[in-house]
Amino acid sequence: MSEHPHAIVSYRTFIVVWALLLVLTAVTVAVSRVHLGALNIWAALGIASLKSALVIFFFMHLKYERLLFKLFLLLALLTLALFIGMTFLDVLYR
Amino acid sequence: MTQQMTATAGSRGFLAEGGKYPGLLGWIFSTDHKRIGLLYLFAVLSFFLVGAALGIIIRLELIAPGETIVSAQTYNALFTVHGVIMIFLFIIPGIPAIFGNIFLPIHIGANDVSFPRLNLFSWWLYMIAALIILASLFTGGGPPDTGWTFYVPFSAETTTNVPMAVFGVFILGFSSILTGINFVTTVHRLRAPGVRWGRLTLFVWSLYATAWVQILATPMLAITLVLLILERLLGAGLFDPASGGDPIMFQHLFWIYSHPAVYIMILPAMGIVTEIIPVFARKPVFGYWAIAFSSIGIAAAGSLVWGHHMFVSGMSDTAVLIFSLLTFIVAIPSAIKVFNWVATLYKGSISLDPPMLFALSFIFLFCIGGLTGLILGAAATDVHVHDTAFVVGHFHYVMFGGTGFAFFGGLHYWFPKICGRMYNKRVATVAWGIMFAGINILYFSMMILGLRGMPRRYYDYLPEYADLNLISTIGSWILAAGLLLMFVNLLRGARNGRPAGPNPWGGLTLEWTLASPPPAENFASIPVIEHGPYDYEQGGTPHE
Amino acid sequence: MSDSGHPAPHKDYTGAKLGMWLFLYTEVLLFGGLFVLYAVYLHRYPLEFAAAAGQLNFTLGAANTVILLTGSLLVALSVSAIRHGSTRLAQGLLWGGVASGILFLINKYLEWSTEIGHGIYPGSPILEQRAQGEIVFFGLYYITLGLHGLHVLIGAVILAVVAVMTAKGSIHQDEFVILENSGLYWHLVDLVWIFIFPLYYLLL
Amino acid sequence: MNPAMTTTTEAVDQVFLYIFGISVVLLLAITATMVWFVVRYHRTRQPQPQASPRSNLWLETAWTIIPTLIVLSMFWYGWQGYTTLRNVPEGAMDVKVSGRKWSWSFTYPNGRVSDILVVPVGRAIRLDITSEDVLHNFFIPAFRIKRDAVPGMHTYEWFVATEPGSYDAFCAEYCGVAHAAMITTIEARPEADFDDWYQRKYETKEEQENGRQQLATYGCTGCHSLDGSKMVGPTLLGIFGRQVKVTRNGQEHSLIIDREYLKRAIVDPQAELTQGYPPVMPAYNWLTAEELEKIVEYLEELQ
Ligand code: HEA
Ligand code: HEA
Ligand code: HEC
Ligand code: CUA
Ligand SMILES: [Cu+2]
Repeated sequence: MSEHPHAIVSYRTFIVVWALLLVLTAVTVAVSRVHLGALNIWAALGIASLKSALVIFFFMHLKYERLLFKLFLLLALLTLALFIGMTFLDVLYR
Repeated sequence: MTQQMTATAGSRGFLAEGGKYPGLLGWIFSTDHKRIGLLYLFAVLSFFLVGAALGIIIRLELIAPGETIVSAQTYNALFTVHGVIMIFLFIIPGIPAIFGNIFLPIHIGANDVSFPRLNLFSWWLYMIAALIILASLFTGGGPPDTGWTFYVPFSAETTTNVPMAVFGVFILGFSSILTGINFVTTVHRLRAPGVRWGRLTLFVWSLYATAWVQILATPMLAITLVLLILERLLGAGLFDPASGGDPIMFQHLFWIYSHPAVYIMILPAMGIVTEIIPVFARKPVFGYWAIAFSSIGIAAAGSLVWGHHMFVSGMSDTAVLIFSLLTFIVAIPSAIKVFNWVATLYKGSISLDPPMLFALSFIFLFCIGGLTGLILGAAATDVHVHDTAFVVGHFHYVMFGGTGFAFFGGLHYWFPKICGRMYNKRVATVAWGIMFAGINILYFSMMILGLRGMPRRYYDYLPEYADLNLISTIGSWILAAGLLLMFVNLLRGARNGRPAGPNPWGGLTLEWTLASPPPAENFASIPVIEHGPYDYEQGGTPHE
Repeated sequence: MSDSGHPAPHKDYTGAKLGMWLFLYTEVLLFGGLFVLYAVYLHRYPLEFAAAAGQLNFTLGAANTVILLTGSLLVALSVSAIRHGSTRLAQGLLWGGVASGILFLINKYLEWSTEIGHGIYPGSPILEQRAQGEIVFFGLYYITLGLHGLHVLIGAVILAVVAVMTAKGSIHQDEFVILENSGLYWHLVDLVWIFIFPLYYLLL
Repeated sequence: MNPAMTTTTEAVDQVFLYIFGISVVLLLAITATMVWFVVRYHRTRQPQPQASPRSNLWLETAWTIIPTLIVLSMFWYGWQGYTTLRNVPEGAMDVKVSGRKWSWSFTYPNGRVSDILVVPVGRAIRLDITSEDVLHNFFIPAFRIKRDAVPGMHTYEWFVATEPGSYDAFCAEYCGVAHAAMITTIEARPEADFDDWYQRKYETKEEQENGRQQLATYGCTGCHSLDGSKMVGPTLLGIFGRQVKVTRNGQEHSLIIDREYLKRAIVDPQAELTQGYPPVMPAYNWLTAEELEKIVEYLEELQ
């Protein structure tokens, strides 16, 4: 049984995404300049996550892949989150 | 089931055909999963023998208090190298890379894995890494003396050849990762028509769970080792208290991989046992889904308990609480497996051929190892037995008594399939008996020593520990004798055993529908599967 | 799951991509280890980290962000191009990606040479004088960005190879999985940087 | 000591017995069932398998729930015991423990420094542990306590000796070539004895030095360590008042070392051989009375 590769993504979509990424970069820089204390780091991470989502779903075509791929990505990220989170069980309460 | 006997019995199947080049080259450059599996078999077994020999020497040193045969420094190198070889070169690659490679594709009715070239490449990585590790013994500041755990700050200071050994292990990590990637992809993409998830053999299920652990945990080991090397070369100071680093963070990073690694070791072993028991009880395995999901459960929960190696390291008590709790959770899926195995025997027709003996003794030995694991998992008792001979006893029970015995069981189970001949069953049974006696004498005495307070990694000990150490050493000789007998018997079988025929045990999984040894291209035409791997009711009555 | 079936291995595009994605996850966790350390030490030395981060060259960092994002765009475009059958365009875009990689590395070289010039590098006598948190920060900084730089280098080489293969015609309209997978790798390099940039250059 | 206080030993042993007991039962049950099935359904008795269900929801749920409850109880009990180990009783005496390659040193509140840990019976002791180089671990099997000594960090553990006597303490974290020799002794003495040890004037560094000088010149230090570690002969550290077993012409005797014994042991070592050591010590019968006096005096101070 042969494969039917996913639809071709239009050049325009990519360029729009790229523009968005640049904008978001500008935003992070801007946000990092205003002092929000602990919030700064979370804001930075939030925006970074947004950017990576754009890259993953469009540049890397994940949006067009079958569900399985998305589940696996979730699994990998969850694992990393747990590794970091559970390490803090020690670091936070030591 | 529609399966034709490719290649008449007696023909030497993939052992003869296959391989683009003649002779040895035809092997070390073959991308046939079966040949690669055999390449792994020979490599892994040789390293096992080396590691085992080191184990024997360790025991000799411990036969009496004081310096008996080796100096303290040599002893430290001995258990370090013994540990590194046994963990990274024997037990982790062992079952997946050997039996997984040979039988996973066959079990799902495929002709090879998804990435055959990658598969060969990972064997090469394994060999290169092995050579680097061996080289580290004879070059630089001499063999590493850190213990297989490479704890900083010691590992960052010692003058021995740690960086090279660590680099070797680092490469092994990638070999292991590639195997994992290959298996996950293969199971998802190459299942023959009719091989639903509910028709996967439980061996494949266990390998699938293992593969995920290999993929998600091994990179942590890789980066940890890189950091250790850089700590030595650049003095980056990430773990050095003097420059603000935290030695305990190294332990976190190390165990984030190395605990899940113990389930990389045991899951495939459980898979083999789950294959053997129904065949020799002539019964469908009891609770297929429970066993399948418990494999996933162990892999998942097992990835979150690494802290139980650090209860007395200075880690926060909150972390002790959570990690201890999760550690006990892992015991549950293991318990489920044990109960299902036993239940499978009920009302069966049981024959005690060598593979079955190994499988049943696996259950017993793994239970001892696992139950002692509970004593280690409980915060209070771990404080007492941590880093004592009790831990050494625990992990030899699970690793040698568990994985080791399952490995030998698999060897005796698939031996006729792989080389088309049968070994001498009576001798095999005797060898098993000797090993079973030896292993218990060897390691049970260690556990008592641990409870009485003898620390591990001690080349010398107080007189009060002498008696049990002597007994333990004697046990190691018995075990060695048994192993030697087993290997000799298998070698003789391979050379001039009687032809085994395609299905000597009466198994229903796909490999038994092929000739022994299987032809180079497994299935002449991809099979269409109508029933599950353990359907002894529908399945054709097993033939002798 | 609907992914059963038995395509001949080398024709199995989905399989190939699946494998690649799995490999990328291992890369993510490889860097993940470094981010674990970063998180822990940031938590322990917030002020020192901010102080140290302030000494990094923000402009070069920002420039490299733009460069990598653009590089990613070019490679993404090249996949669409090859599938439209416009091989030459695809080639050009790939070389563009390579160029972005080289530019990035040049910047990194400039950045590091000045910093090392100031005597700030792991184990340097000057760094030893600094506050503990700063020593750790720079340790992490050099290792993380070093590892990332290595990935950029590898990625650029791969892209070059793929570009040549496209020229040779071994990659074309209906045989492009290698291009797509190399692209995936290149995007990963970008992904990692998306996190490195705020965590190391924008910490104030 | 206040009877309310559970000792660390009790806390740990209870948990151990609980888990161990259940484990033994489970192991026996599982093995017995297995063996019984193998015998009962052996192919000689059962040429063909009998039909039997492939799964049984109730059964499987049962053997999922019950083990869960068992392990949770084990966990909770284990945690309870652990909290006992972590909660130091009121009024514990605080002793600083420092590990270095490859010996331990203990610093008392009054500044007294010792190579062995002398403690009063019945009084809780809180050990504040750290390391000067690599990881070590201060482990006292008798009291079931163990904690890593981490450079740049302070960890703690506590215990109480309910019986006078001497107990072993090991280093339980691998630390290099002499890891196995990083052993010392805990001496639990009655409150009174402890106090006069604790209060007794102990030499200043340089006094100690010239004492050591002497021993070196006589060659004692060739076989006896002064830091608690074991060499050809027993350590001379804290030798005074130590309880030893000696064999005097064939019979075993147990005695507390006093000035008289010291003199005998030096002038005619072979007369009374300390158990566990080779009879290799030369007789120092050529020492003049005052030389001997000085040595013994020094040994007495060497605590
Ligand atoms: C094959 C490898 C393997 C396996 C499978 C296991 C399995 C387990 N291990 Fe083990 N372990 C090691 C290999 C392994 N271990 C190694 C190598 C070390 C030492 C590393 C080093 O420091 O060098 C170690 C160390 C180690 C420690 C740290 C000790 C210390 O240093 O202080 C702990 C602590 O919790 C632990 C716990 C467990 C537990 C709870 C399980 C559980 O998975 C066990 C589950 C199984 C059972 C529970 C038995 C079967 C079930 C039944 C009989 C049913 C009835 C049971 C109940 C109702 C509970 N192990
Ligand atoms: C799969 C893993 C595995 C296996 C199979 C073994 C097998 C053995 N190990 Fe194991 N061991 C470890 C993994 C393993 N070990 C690990 C991870 C450590 C921790 C290291 C550390 O602390 O860092 C360890 C530590 C360790 C110690 C503790 C050292 C210490 O803490 O001081 C001891 C001590 O007795 C020991 C002994 C043995 C023995 C006697 C065998 C026996 O089973 C071997 C007997 C088998 C044979 C001898 C083979 C039969 C004969 C031949 C093959 C012919 C060639 C042999 C001769 C010429 C004699 N090992
Ligand atoms: C050749 C090695 C050697 C030398 C030199 C040596 N000893 Fe000993 N010593 C031993 C041994 C072995 C023992 C234990 C066996 C015994 O009691 O004889 C011992 C026992 C002792 C004891 C009894 C200790 C006990 O716990 O019972 C004392 C006191 C002692 N030595 C003091 C000295 C003094 C003081 C000197 C130097 C003037 C000295 N030794 C020199 C080897 C030596
Ligand atoms: Cu100090 Cu081991
Ligand atoms: Cu573990």
